[in-house]
Amino acid sequence: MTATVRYVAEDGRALRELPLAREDLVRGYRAMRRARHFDERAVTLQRQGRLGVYPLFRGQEAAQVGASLALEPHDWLVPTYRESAAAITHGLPLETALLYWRSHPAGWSFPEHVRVLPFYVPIATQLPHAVGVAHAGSLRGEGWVVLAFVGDGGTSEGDAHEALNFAAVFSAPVVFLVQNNGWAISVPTERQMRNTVIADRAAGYGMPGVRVDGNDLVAVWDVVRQAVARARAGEGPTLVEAVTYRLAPHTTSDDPGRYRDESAAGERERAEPLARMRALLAGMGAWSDEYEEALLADLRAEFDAAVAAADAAPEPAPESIVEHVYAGMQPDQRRAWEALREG
Amino acid sequence: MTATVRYVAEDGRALRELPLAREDLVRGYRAMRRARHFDERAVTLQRQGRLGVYPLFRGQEAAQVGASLALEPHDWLVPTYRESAAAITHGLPLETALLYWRSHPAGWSFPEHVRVLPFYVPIATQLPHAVGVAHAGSLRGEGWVVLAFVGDGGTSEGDAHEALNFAAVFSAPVVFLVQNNGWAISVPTERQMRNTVIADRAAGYGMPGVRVDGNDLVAVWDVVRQAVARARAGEGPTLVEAVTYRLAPHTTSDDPGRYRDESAAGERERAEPLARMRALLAGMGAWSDEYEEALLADLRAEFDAAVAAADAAPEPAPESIVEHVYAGMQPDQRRAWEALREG
Amino acid sequence: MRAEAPAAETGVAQLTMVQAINQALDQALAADPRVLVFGEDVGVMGGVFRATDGLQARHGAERVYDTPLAESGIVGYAVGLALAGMRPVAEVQFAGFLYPALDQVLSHVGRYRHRTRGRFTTPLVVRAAYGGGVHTPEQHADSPEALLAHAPGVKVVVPSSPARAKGLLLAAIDDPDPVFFLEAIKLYRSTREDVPAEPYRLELGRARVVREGDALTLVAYGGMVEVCLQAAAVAAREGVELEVVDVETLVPFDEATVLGSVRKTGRAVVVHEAARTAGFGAEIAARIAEGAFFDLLAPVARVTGWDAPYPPFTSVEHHYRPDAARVLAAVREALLA
Amino acid sequence: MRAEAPAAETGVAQLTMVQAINQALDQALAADPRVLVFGEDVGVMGGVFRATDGLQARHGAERVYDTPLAESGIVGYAVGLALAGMRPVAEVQFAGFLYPALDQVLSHVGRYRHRTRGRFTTPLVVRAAYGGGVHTPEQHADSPEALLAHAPGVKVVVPSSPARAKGLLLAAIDDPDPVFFLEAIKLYRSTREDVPAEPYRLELGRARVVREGDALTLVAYGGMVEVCLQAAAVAAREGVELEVVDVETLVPFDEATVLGSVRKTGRAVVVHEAARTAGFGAEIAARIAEGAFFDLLAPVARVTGWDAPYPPFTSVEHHYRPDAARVLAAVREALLA
Ligand SMILES: Cc1ncc(C[n+]2csc(CCOP(=O)(O)OP(=O)(O)O)c2C)c(N)n1
Ligand SMILES: Cc1ncc(C[n+]2csc(CCOP(=O)(O)OP(=O)(O)O)c2C)c(N)n1
Ligand SMILES: [Mg+2]
Ligand SMILES: [Mg+2]
Repeated sequence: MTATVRYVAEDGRALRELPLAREDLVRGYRAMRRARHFDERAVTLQRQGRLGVYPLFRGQEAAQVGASLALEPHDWLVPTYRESAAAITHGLPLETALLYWRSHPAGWSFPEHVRVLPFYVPIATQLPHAVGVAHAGSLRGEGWVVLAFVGDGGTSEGDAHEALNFAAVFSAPVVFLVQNNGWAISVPTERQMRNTVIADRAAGYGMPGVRVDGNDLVAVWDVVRQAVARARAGEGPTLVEAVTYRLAPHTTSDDPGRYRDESAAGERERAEPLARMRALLAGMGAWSDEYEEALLADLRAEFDAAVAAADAAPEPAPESIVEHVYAGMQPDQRRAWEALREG
Repeated sequence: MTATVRYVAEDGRALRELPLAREDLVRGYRAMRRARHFDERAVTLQRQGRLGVYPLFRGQEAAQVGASLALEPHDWLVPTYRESAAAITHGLPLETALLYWRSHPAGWSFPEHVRVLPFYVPIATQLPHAVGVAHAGSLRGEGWVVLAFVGDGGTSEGDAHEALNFAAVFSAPVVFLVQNNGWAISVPTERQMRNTVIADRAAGYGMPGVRVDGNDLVAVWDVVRQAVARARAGEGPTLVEAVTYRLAPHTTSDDPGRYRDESAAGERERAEPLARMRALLAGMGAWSDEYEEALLADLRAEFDAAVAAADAAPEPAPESIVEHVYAGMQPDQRRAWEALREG
Repeated sequence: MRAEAPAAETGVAQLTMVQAINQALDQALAADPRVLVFGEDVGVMGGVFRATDGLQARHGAERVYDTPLAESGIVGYAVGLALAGMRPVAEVQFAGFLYPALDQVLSHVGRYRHRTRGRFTTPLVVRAAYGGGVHTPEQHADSPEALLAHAPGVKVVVPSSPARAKGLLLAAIDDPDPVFFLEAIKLYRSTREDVPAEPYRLELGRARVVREGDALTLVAYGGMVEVCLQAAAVAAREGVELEVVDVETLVPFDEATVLGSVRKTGRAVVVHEAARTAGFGAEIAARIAEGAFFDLLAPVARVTGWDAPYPPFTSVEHHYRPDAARVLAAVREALLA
Repeated sequence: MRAEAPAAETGVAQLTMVQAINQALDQALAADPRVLVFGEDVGVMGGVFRATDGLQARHGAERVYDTPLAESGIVGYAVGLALAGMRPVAEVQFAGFLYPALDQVLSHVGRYRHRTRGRFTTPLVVRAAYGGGVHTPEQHADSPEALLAHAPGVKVVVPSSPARAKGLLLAAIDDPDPVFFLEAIKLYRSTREDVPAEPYRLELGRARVVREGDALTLVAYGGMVEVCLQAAAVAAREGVELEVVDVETLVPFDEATVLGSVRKTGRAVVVHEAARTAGFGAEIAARIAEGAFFDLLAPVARVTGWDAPYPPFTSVEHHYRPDAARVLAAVREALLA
C-alpha cells in the first residue's frame, strides 16, 4: 500500500524541510485564499439566483491550487465540473468562470490564450481528451504537459481506464490528478471501490503512482511538480491521488444530510487546507492578520469587478442556440435559425 | 512484479510436488487432447467450407482446459469467441460448438443444462455479465461460481475495468481468467499495455492477482481451483493471468506473416502445453503411445459423430431471422415474418 | 434492518409522477423477490430525484443498493443478473448518461434473445430521467429515445403522467423483454393525479387517444403530451378540435391506433423534444405518411428540438423545447394546406 | 525508416474501394503533417481490410500506428488530438464496434463546437466498415448510421464507389467538422473503377442523381446504391425508368436534390440495410412526405433490414439485406398506387 506524501501537519507544523521557497508558500496561500473567496461568493450568488447549479470545492483548495501551480502557462489543464479553483488558478478569468456557472454562452468560450479545456459533465470522458492533447504536444514538440483531473467516483468509468492505459502506452506527457474527496455524490469511496488507495492502480498501468495529502498544499504542489517534470522530460504519465474531503454538498442542489452524518463536519473542518497553510506561514512570520485583511480586500474588489463584467454580458439571442453546430451553417440549422429569429 | 506459478517444466519435469492426483493429471491431459483434436478438425472443416470463420486456440489448451476443470457442473463459464476448448470441457456438446461455428441457429441455443454463456464478439462486454451472474448466485444462495475469460487485448476495454471494480465492490464469486497469449490480432501485448504483467492490476481493485504459466495445465488448474474456492467461500473475486501463446493465426481468416516473425514459431511450439503434460505423464508411467492411440480413436469417433449430428440439423427457414426478437411476436416482426415466408 | 411495511394498498392518492414511480418500485420489490433496484445514489440517498426514496430502508441493502459510477457496468451487470433469473431495475440518473451504456444496449440487451434463439433472455428495466424544461445543467436534458428505438429487441416506454407511469413501470418490470423507461424530468413533480394504491399493470405497446378531435392529430409522448394538450385546449377555444395521441410505448409501436386517428382527421403533427434529424418523430411521420397516405390532406409536420444539442444556456434553453405556441403554428399551417 | 514515395500522382487507375481509400489516406498523410492515422491493427498489419496497408512503412510509426483495443479511448483520444490542432483519422474496424465510442460521439464529438461557441473544435474523421452481404461473423454487419445522424454536430458520409470514396475521404479529412465515414464492406473489393491518381476532393453535403428516370425515385446510400442500380436496370428492361439518388452525405442532408427528384417522379422508395424502425430511411421518408407532399402519387415506401438484429446465421443472412428483388417489389407496389 502506497504511503502518503505530506509536508505540513494539520496544525501547520512543517514535518520536514519544505521543498518550496518562502515566496512560493505565500503565493500558494494567496491562490488558495482567492479560490476560497470565489467559492464562497459563488455560493452567495447562486442563492441569489444569479448563478445556476454550482459545484462547490470547499476543502479541495490545496489539491486544486497546488496541482495547478505546478504548471507553466503553456501547459494544459483539463478540469471536471468541480475544478473552478484549478481553472482560475491556471488563468481562467473570474468573469468567464462566473458566466460559465450562470450558463451564459460568454462563459463557455474560454479566452483563446487560456489553456483550460471547458468544464464538462459526463464523468471521466475528458480523460481520453487529455491524453490526446498531451500526445499531440509530444508529436509536435510543443513541450506542453497536461494536468487532468478526475474524482474518486470518476475512476470507476471505463474511460478512466482506457485513458490511463493509452497514456502509458503512448508515454504521453500527462499527469492524472485524482481528487479522492471521499464521496461521489452520496456514495462513499469505500462503496465505490474495494481498495480505496487509488494510487495503487498506477502500477498495473506501468506508471508511477503517488498518494499525497490533498489538504497539504506544499505536498500536492511538490508531487505534481515532479510528475510534470517527468512528463516534460518524456518519461510519461503519473497518477497522483490527492486525498482530500468534500466539505460542502455535492452541488448547491444537494443535501448531504440525506446520506452522511454532518455532525462529524467539525472534525473534518479542522483538516481543511487553508487554516493549515496559514498557520504554517504565520509560524514562519510570513503571514499576519493584516496581510489577510489586505488580501481579502483585493479579492473582494477583484470578484466585484468580475461580477460587474459578467452582469454586463449581453443576453444571447434565441437563434444563437442553433449556431456553432457546424463550421458553416447548414440548411437544417439555417431553417431553424430563421424560425427562431422570427420568434 | 508478480511471480509466475509453475509446477511442470517445459520438458515435463515436475518442479515440485504436484497438487493434483494422478487420475486428475490423466483426466486433464485427456481433456486437453480432446480440445486439440477439436481444434485441428475444426480447421479442416473450415478449409472445406463446412465452418465459418473459426478462432483457433492452439497453444492455449492448458489455460482453457485447466481453468474449466476447476469448475463444478453448476458453475458458470463465460467465454470469449476463442474459448471453444473451455466450453466443450465444461459440457458444451461438440455438435453444438460445431453448429455455432457454422453459424447455424441450432448452435446458438446452448442446451438448457449447460452452464456456458454464448460465445460473443464485442470484446470485454461479457465481463459485466459475468459479475451479474455471479452476484445473482450469491444473492440467491445458489453457490455457483463464475469463470470469465478475457484476452490481453480485451483488458484494454472500459468494460473490463468496470467489471473488475463491480466484482470487487460486490465481492462477487467470479474468477477472471485473462489469457495473455501475446497478441490481440496483430498487436503484441507490449503495445497493448506498458506493464505487461496483467496480474499486477489486481491490487488496484483490492483483489488477489495471480500470474500462472498458462501452458502448465497443473499450475492453471490449481491456481483457478484455489480462486474458485475463495469465491465459493464468499471471499470475492480473483484475477488470474495465464501467460500463454497464440500459436495459430488469430482466426482462419488471418495471416500472421503480415505482422509477426513466423520463423520463431518452432521455439514457441516447444513450450506448447500438450507435449509437456504428456512427457510428465509418461515420466510417471501414466501414459503411453498405446493410450494415446486409443484416445485418438475415441476422439475421432466422437468428433465424427458430432459432425454427422451437425450435418443433420435442418436448414433454418428464412422467416426465422425475425423470430425471437421479443418474447411475443410484435406487429413489425409479424409483418416481416409474413413477407419472408412469402419469399 | 427493514422499516415498516407501506400503508395498505387500497384507495387512491394524489401523487406526483416521482411518487407514483416510487410506489411502483416499492410494490414490485414487495411482490417479487427477484426484483433488485440499483444504480448511482439510489440507496441511502434515494436517488437524485428521490424515486427510490425509502426503498433501501424498506427492502434492505441487498435489494436496493448503490453501484459504482459506471453506466456500462450497470447495464452490463443488469444483463448478467437477468440472464441468471433476477429482475433487475437499474436507474441511470439522466438519459444523457445512458451513452456509455449504449454498447451493452446495442450489443447485448436487444440481441441476447435473438442470437440464442430464446435460450437466454434479458428481462430487465432501465429507468432514466430525460428531457428539458427545468434548467438542468448541460447534458442533463437529453432525449435519446430514438437511439434506443433503433435497437431491435429493446422496448421503449415513455409515460406521460403519474398514473400511467405506475402501471407501465409495473408492467415493464414483469415484461419478459428488456424495457427502457424514460421519465420526463419536467413531469416528475409538476402535477399530481389520482393514482390507485394497489399494484396495477398497463399494457405495453398501446398508444392512447388522450383527447378526441376531428381537425388534426397531434402525436406525442412523455413530456410533450401535456404540451399538445395545452395546444389542443387553445385550439378548442377557436373551435378547432385537435385529437391528441399519446404513443406511450415507442417500441413496439402501436401503428394501428396512430393511423386510425390520422385516417379520421386527415392531418398530423408529430411532436418531440429530441433533435429533429433521425429523431423518433421521423419514424412516426414516415409510418403515417406511408400507412395513411390516401387519407392525408396535408403533409405530416414535425415539431421538435432543433438540429443542435440541447443548449446549456439557461436564458435561451426554452427556445429549444417545443411549446404550445410552436405546436399551434404547425397546426395552423397544416390546417391551411 | 520510410519506404519509397508512392508513384507519381497523374493519370487514372482501376482501383477497388479499399485501394482508393488507402490512396486517399496516403495522400492526406503526405500533404498535411497534422494528419495521423491510427486504430486497432492499422500499423504493421495495415488494417483488417488492408485500408492502411503500407502507410506505416511510408509515413512512419509516429503518424500511422496501433492503439490499444478500446474504441471509446480511440475516439476520445482523437477528440483530444483534434482539440490540440491535429487532424486525426481513426479507424474502427467494424461499425458495430463503434458502440463503445458512442458516449464520446454523443457527449463530445458533436457538441464541442456548440458548447464552446466555436472556441474548441474537433475536426476528426472516424472510418468504420459497415453492412452485410459477405458472411462476416456476428455484429460485423451492423449499420448504425442513424445513431450517428442523430448526433447534431457530426457529419455522416457513406460512399458508394471507389472514386467517390477517395474524394469524399480527402474532403472529410480537410473538413472543419467531425466526420463519420462508413465504408460498405460489400463494396471494398467487389468492383473496380477509374480513380484519378492525383488528390481531389468531392464536396460533402451533396446528394447525386446517379441514374435518371421519370417513374419513381430510389433513394439510397453506400452499399444499397448498387442494389438500386441493379433494380433500375431490371425495371428499364420492362420500360420503366427509375431515378436513383445516392444520398452520400447523410448529415448534412441534401434535401433539395432528393426532393427535386421526387417532385419530378412523384414516387419514392427509400432503401437501406439497417433495421427499419428509427433507421435513417425514416428521416428521408419523413422529409419527402413533408416536402414533396403535393407531388406524391404514392406513399413513400421503405425497403430496409427487418426489425431484428442482422442475423448471425450464415445460410439465411441474405434474407435480411435488401436486394434488387425486394426493391422491385416495392417499386411495383408504388407504381400501382
Ligand atoms: C456519465 C455520468 N454519470 C453520472 C453523472 C452524475 N454525477 C455527477 S457528479 C457524480 C459524482 C462524481 O463523483 P466524483 O467523481 O468522486 O467527483 P466529485 O463530485 O466528488 O468531485 C455523478 C454520479 C454524470 N455527470 N456523468
Ligand atoms: C469491441 C470490439 N472491438 C474490436 C473487435 C475486433 N477484434 C476481434 S478479436 C480482437 C483482438 C482480441 O485480442 P485479445 O483480447 O488478446 O484476445 P485473443 O484474440 O488474443 O484471444 C479484435 C481487436 C471486437 N471484436 N470487438
Ligand atoms: Mg469524489
Ligand atoms: Mg490475446
